[in-house]
Amino acid sequence: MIQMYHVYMSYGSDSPGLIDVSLRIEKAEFAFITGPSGAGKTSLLRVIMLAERSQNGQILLFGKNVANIKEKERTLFRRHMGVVFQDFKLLPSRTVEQNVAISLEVLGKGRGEIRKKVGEVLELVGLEHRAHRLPPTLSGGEQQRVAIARAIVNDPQILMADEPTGNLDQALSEEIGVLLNRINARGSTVVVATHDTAWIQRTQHRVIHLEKGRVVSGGMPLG
Amino acid sequence: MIQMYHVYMSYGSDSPGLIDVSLRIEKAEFAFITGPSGAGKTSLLRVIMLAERSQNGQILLFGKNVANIKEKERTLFRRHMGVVFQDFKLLPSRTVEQNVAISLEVLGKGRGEIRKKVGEVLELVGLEHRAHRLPPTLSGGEQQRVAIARAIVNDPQILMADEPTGNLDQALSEEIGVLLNRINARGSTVVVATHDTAWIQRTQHRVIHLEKGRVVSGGMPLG
Amino acid sequence: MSKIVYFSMQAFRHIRRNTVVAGVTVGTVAIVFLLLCVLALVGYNLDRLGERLKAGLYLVVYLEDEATEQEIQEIKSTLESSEVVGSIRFIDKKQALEIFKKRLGAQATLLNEVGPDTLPSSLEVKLSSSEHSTKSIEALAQKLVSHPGIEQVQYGQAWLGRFFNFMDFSRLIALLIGALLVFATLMIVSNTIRLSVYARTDEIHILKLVGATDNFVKAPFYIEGVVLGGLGALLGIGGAWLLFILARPLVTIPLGPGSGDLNLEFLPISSVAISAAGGAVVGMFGTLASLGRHLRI
Amino acid sequence: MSKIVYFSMQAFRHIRRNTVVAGVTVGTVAIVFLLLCVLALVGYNLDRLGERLKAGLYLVVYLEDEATEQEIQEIKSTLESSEVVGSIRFIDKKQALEIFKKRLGAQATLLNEVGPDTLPSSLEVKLSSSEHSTKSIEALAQKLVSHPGIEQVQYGQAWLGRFFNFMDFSRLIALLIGALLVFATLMIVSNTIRLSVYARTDEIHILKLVGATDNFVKAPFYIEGVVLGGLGALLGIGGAWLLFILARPLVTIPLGPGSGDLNLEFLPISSVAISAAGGAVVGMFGTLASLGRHLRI
Ligand SMILES: Nc1ncnc2c1ncn2[C@@H]1O[C@H](COP(=O)(O)OP(=O)(O)OP(=O)(O)O)[C@@H](O)[C@H]1O
Ligand SMILES: Nc1ncnc2c1ncn2[C@@H]1O[C@H](COP(=O)(O)OP(=O)(O)OP(=O)(O)O)[C@@H](O)[C@H]1O
Ligand SMILES: [Mg+2]
Ligand SMILES: [Mg+2]
Repeated sequence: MIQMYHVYMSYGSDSPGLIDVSLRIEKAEFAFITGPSGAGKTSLLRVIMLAERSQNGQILLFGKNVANIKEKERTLFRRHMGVVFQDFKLLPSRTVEQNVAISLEVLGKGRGEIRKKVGEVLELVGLEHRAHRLPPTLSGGEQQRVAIARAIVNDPQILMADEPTGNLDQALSEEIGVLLNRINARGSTVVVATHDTAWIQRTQHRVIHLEKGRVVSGGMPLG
Repeated sequence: MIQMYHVYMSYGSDSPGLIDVSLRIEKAEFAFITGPSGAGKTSLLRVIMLAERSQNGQILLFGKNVANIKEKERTLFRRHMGVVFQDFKLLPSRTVEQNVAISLEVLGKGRGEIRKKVGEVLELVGLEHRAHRLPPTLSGGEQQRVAIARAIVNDPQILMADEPTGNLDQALSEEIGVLLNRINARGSTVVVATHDTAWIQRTQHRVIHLEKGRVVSGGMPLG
Repeated sequence: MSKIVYFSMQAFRHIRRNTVVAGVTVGTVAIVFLLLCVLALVGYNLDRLGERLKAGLYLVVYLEDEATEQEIQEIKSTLESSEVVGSIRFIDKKQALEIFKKRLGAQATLLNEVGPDTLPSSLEVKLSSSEHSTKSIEALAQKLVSHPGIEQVQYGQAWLGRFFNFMDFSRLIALLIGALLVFATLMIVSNTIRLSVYARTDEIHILKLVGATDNFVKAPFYIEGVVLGGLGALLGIGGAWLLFILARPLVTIPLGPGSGDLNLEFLPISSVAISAAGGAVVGMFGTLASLGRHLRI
Repeated sequence: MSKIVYFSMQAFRHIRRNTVVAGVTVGTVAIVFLLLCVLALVGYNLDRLGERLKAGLYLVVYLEDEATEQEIQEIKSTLESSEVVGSIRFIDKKQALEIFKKRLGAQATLLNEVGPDTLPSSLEVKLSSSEHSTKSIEALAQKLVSHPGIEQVQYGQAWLGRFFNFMDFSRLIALLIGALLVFATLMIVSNTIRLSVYARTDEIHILKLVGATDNFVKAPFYIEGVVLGGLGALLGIGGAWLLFILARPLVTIPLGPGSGDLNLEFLPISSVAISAAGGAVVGMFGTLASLGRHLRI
């Protein structure tokens, strides 16, 4: 599903980003990415979601090499991914409902279907009573849950979540963990970057450990 | 230092914010604020930093009633506070160094002193090598540490931190905990809103528990 | 179809949520169009003034005393065949002296002793009021001079010639300013829209990260640009109309004895419609110019 | 002092980091000032044209045959005391007939039998070229008519009178457009700055939350507004100057035989300086207008 071979990505001479990263994440796998602050977790996810270009190495998504991919195709790939951004990236001028709906609108879904699915997913993250609010009027944890809702509403084949529980209390974090497990069980590949060691220890999932832009351990599937 | 008596604060009819909050935090105390997502932790801090007006009740800061405070005085109060915002609130067009320096610039400090103190505090949070970067080019945890540096650089009498370790790994979180303890030991009042139960359990500090805008426990000092 | 509805809804939502930016954009477009309309209004009415004054322009063709009846007929037919010419009046020697005396006014006594044969008879040629330049009139005069039977050709009211030269010059300048203003309109409106698009760079990035195509991102912006541009243009034209209504009773241009007054007139409805459409187009191109560079991600 | 340096540094940093917004602001101001300058340029040169034409304007004061030497002296001193009057020339009966014959041209033969005494002697009054309106000339003419010894007062070149009326009317319209343009400048520039301030609402909020006073927040914005406004105005004036340089060789206005040509001239340096300062002031007020509502927190 996700394959990287000797990938290098740099933000400029003083900021290496990723160095010689090789890893493979199988279809329907659940993988954690950990590592200290600034290790390159977000960078790795950005490369996978085609928001950042690698300077060197090979990347295959869904078995397809994405080295010299065109704009149009990039968009198509993104439609099969859901991303929970570390800084949420919600649109401040659209309501919670509209923010979540975007993932479906870009797919051209009908209004009835959109309304139904958005309602369901907001209930899943416990925000049905916030549907008509604007993101800037939400608490940090509420915003984070909107971001989660937007990422999962279109049943993505790859779900990436960057520190999705950083603003949530213990109980909610566990709920979100259960939610992601369920999505994973339905066949989605899930990649979660997190510092939440308790969560990692609760599960049996593989842990990819990054440090200073390099994969230190866990790059290849366990089997 | 911080006294609140039956304070009500509402964002509008559907969003109560704080309901009948009474609490006292002593000078040089270290207090945690916890509670589920949306409980009102950030709202409580915003009331204390005079960014939000209470509709009812009495608030005393440094022994002074701040009910009908004027714009000018509000600014003066803020200069004795340092705040780590949940969403960082860094200025994207200024470098890390300049962002941290603002806290001292508003006090009218000289350039030499500013350079020295900013250098020191960036070292404390482990970001001396990022001094000339712009915040949007930093990782989430790095941004959070810039926010911490800005909040502590002017030795505030009240230090408020809203989820200051949400984007930091275990090791860094502990370092930041130690740092806040040290600042507290030098006489600053420290108020930290957090979901990090491990941190709370590591320390002996008081925990103010909020739920749905109300103080559930820990409103008054232990003694 | 449903897509257009969807994109329009997005555009209107955005306008409603960002009233300051939308207001500033509409206001800027309105002011620029107000200016453009006022200039057009002034130009248009000056043109109308010119038309009316041209009606007062005439040539006098003085005939030689020896001119034969046939020569005079030939001259007349030359005149009649010219599109510059409106009507022709024959003035015999006696009428000519009367007219000359009237024109001399107080000094008419000078001519008391002059016989009725002294002045030549002449043809007074009124010019057709439409589309002739001073050039084509001069060409006609030149052509006539060489005609047998003609002594001299003169302008009836010499100052009008100079006046028209001045008007031609003014029109050139007005056109220049007009062109500059149209250019300015384009630049200012596209700059304003660029600023408001720039303020939404983040939004564009987010949409692209969530899987939106370029067109999906662009469409609402275009609709917004068209709506705000068109609205601004309409407001500007409305403002110009208000100014016009206020100015009309104050401005009447006397055209001289017998010719009545010239009242101001608003721009023809077709130009108004074109301007409003122009606003929409300007809004669209402003968006086009601003969007390109923000779509790379 | 060091504060000014600090705030200026902030302002310049911000300009450098937001070149798009700064560029758009400067560009917009430049375009608007370019327009304003071109209009002023046209107005200024039309005024100069008017001045030059006024030099060709003269009054003819026809004297009664019975006028005494003393009356003539009185008339002369009345004329000399008027500031409208430039020079006075006495034309006796003989000269008058010569001039009249010349003016009649082909019809001069009419006067062959007329005696040299028929025309009255006169005073030809050249008008001073500076600041007289057609109104004040008419007032002088009116005053003279009732003077003993004067038969009649006439304009030397009647068409000029009409021309000046037209010029006065044009000037009114130009002033109106100019006022509108100044108003538009203010609005457009303050709108542009408002948009760029609006885009920085977050920054203002953050500064206030960190303990900055209103003035601390405002100062860099003002400096930025002044710098961008002034820069834009200078660029606009420069653009107008370029246009002027390009247009000058193309435009010369012939003033008629003997008077030479009128060449275009650029605005006086003082108005250029005032315009540039105007740009800075506009930038400042634009900032003022935009900042107020964002400082509440
Ligand atoms: N846009 C950028 N330009 C330059 N450097 C960048 C940029 N984004 C990230 N970096 C740098 O690349 C390194 C890796 O950043 P990344 O965001 O991937 O870290 P991370 O593992 O997600 O850290 P955190 O846990 O703090 O979020 C950091 O040192 C950061 O400063
Ligand atoms: N600006 C606002 N306008 C309206 N409602 C708001 C606003 N800010 C917060 N709220 C609401 O007030 C409640 C308390 O929010 P607050 O941010 O204080 O929660 P919190 O305890 O900090 O939560 P979290 O742990 O998720 O950050 C939430 O339900 C939120 O939706
Ligand atoms: Mg990260
Ligand atoms: Mg909060």
